[in-house]
Amino acid sequence: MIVILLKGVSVLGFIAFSAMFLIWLERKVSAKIQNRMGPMMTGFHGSLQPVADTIKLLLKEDIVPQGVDFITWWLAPFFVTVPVVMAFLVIPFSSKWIALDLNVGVLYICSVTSICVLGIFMAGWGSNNKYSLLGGMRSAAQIISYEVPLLLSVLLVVMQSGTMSMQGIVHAQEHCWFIFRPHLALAFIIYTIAATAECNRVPFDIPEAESELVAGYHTEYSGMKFAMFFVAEYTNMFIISAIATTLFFGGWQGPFLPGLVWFLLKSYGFVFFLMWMRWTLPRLRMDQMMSFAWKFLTPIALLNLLISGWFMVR
Amino acid sequence: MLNSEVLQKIKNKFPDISIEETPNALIISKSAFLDVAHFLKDEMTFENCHCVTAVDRKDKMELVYHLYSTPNHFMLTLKTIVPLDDLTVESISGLWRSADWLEREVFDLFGIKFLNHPDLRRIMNPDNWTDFPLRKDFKRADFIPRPQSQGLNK
Amino acid sequence: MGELLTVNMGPQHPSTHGVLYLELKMDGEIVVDCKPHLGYLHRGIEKIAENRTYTQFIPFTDRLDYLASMNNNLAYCLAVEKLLNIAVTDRAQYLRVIIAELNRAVSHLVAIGTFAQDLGAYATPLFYAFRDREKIIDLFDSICGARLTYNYMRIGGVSADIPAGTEQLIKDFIAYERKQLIEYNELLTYNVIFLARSKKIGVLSKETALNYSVTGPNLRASGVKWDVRKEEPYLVYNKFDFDIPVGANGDSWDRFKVKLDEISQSLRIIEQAIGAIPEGNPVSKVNRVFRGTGEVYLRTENPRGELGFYLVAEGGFTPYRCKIRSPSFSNLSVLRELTRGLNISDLVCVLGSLDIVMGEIDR
Amino acid sequence: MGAYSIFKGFKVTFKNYFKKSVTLHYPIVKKPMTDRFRGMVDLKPPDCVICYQCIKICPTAALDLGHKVLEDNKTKNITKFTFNAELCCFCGLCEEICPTDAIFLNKMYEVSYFDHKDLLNIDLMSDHKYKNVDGGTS
Repeated sequence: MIVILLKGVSVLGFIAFSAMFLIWLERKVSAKIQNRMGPMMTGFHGSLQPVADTIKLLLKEDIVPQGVDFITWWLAPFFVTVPVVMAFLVIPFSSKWIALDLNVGVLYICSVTSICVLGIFMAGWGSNNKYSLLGGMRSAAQIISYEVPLLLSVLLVVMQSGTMSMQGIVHAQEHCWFIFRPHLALAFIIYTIAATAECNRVPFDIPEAESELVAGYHTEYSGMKFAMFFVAEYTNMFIISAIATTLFFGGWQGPFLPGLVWFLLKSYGFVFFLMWMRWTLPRLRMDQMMSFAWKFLTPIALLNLLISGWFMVR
Repeated sequence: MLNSEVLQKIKNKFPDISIEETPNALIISKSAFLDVAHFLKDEMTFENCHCVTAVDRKDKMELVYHLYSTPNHFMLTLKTIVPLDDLTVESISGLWRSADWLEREVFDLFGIKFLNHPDLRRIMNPDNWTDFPLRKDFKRADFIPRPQSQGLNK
Repeated sequence: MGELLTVNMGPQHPSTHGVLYLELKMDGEIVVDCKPHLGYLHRGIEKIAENRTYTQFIPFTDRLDYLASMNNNLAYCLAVEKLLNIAVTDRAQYLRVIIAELNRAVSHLVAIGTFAQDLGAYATPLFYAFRDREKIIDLFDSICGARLTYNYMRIGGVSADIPAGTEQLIKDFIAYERKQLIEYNELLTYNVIFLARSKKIGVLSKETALNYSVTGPNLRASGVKWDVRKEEPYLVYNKFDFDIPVGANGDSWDRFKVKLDEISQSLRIIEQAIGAIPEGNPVSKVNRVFRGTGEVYLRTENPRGELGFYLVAEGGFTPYRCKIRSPSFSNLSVLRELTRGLNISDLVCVLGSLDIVMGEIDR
Repeated sequence: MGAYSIFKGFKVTFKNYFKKSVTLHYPIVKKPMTDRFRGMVDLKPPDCVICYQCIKICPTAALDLGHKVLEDNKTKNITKFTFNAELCCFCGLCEEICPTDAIFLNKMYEVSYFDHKDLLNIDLMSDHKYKNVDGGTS
């Protein structure tokens, strides 16, 4: 009992810490890319800036806009945050550090993270704001379409390793990381694109599209509820990187350093790539993004699955 | 190209309208204005209506049109006089779409009504406002035409 | 078609470029009708002009197109000089050309940056553009003492000669900016997402552009080779060798590309002007009293199009009437035509590519 | 081809990642103002000859001057010389027109006050006209 509790507390602590670190990192990376300095005043090179932000958001008044669908509106941030936290259950930080090594770990993580879209859609619907509504609609369409190539690319990994357990997949990469196998490298590219769309980041940040929809589905949220969306977004980013690490980069495996360090290094490296992408690319349009998913990404993923499946059973 | 050439051509086309020529403008009577505008656009290559504005001459309103002919590199200044008791004029927004908003601006600031204008609303000031600020007799309690330091009045 | 959704875009919206209010009728995400409402920044500058002396009005022209204050100053001063027959020294003319072209580069840099921002390239191109803009702004700061509202041109000259060493700084900037322009091309212009977002979006045909009296880069993007600097040269523009960049299709990408090309053309003009600048006294003292009669319409090529000043003088110390024909005003009026049937994302793209400044639309 | 263009964009941002920051750590590092910088309106009272030129040229009537003639009918004395920073548009025309360079625009650019009333009636005759002296009144 106490062990489970400890695990839970450490996971929550890690989420909070990781989100804060990522927020700081994003600010610094964006500043560096844009030849700026970024936050400098709080702590060493602004390292305490997320703490200050958190305190500010915690102390803010919880504004309920007029005419919201209260229950939907109120529940939405939880629907976004809780699945992200739940996903941590099966992430193998090292050979020992895994809360629960489910034998259907991949399936679990994919299904749990799909719940997020519900929360986003609820937020858009309940806000009584047209921009939010458009954002929610866009989000629903986007995430559901990109789920397909995402799952297809993950499926290939499962086929290759022959197991759905996260640790099992890591162990299957003992000799060669999956990223170095050509068909899985393609799967990785598909996964990266789809996963970026999953967590609503540039170039697929269409649901929040600042220049079009002000802030999309979280336009009407402020204070702690906004913070929950924010934390969910950054944690989601970490989850995606963690999955990418586990499925394609050999998880916690690596020479010299302990498994946990390798895992975090790889994950944050991938996160850095996502950030780099965000500060480089423009945004796609809704219909372009949809047709990209259905007309390009999904067929390629299917074809990849088919051909490499054929090679596997041959 | 010169004003006089344009004038000559207009006179050839419309022999019976009165046109006054000033050094930099042609003044055309209000009633014939739309016909002349038609002629200028269709046959005289004045394809660009650069600017529409008005000048409040206190006893009358003067509408000023700047038409530009790209092939001839010539900016023509057309004027028409609108008497104060009948502040209406035919809209030319059917000919040049650019005149649409410019005429709305003139309507907003001077109160000259453009007949047959597709969407004659105030463009800058609120719809429920009744004043026309660019008229010379515009007065409001909170409008100080030229702020003066107190020191100058002594 | 179901019930139309009315979305009020603006006056406070991240990408309406100021306080523009667009009343959108939308069918889902498709814009059925887009009605611009203006006037949130209406300050009555034309009325102000009627009550200020000719010199006093110069600071107010800064507030028209606040991204290109120098060009506004220039247009107004040229109009007054033409009205009152005031001669300008050669050095002042060259200085004016250099300053005006520098300001054109500034203005286009902002236009490029904000357009990229509208297309969702988060802040990075904007910051790069502002980084380069900052170099010119610093230069302007050392020349006239202000960073946005310069009030530098005077009727009959400029307010001060450029400080020693400015020529070298400008030359350095030209060399630097030429390198940066390649970077912009790599980062944005030929980026596949950028192309997909802006190509064939908001196509403005030649005829529509002329009919709406669209001017400046927007007109040139539609394929009309027209530039007042070339066709009816004012100042000493006829002494310089430069091209007029022209677009092929008149879509948003062309409007963007024309602006990018115009920066390099401006750099060319500045380079030539710096080399040929004559000695002399460009300064015109401010304590001259002007009065005159007559009327004049003068337009210059502003970064956003043709800025016209129609001045009527009746002998007083102030203009009797001052009409400002602002380019953005006409450019914006075409928006309704362009955005019919487009996506809301494309609407933002078209609005960004038209590059409006509300300061001169509302005046 | 498309992927290559995206890769090029990545290259540009990556190159810029290692460039030096162009911004300053503002409140700690301050950029010196240029010689001609136009900050707040300032006055050297002894130099003023009470010619009213600045008052006349000011487009927004931000300056106000009053004087009285002393008993000998020759020397004039300034009774008040105030500056309304809320109206001022920092055009610098007063500085340009002043025959004795008595009125000038100083280098002060941090012009925020807690109470806007402090900006309405700045007495230019006083030595402590601006709270923030280290912005430089000279």
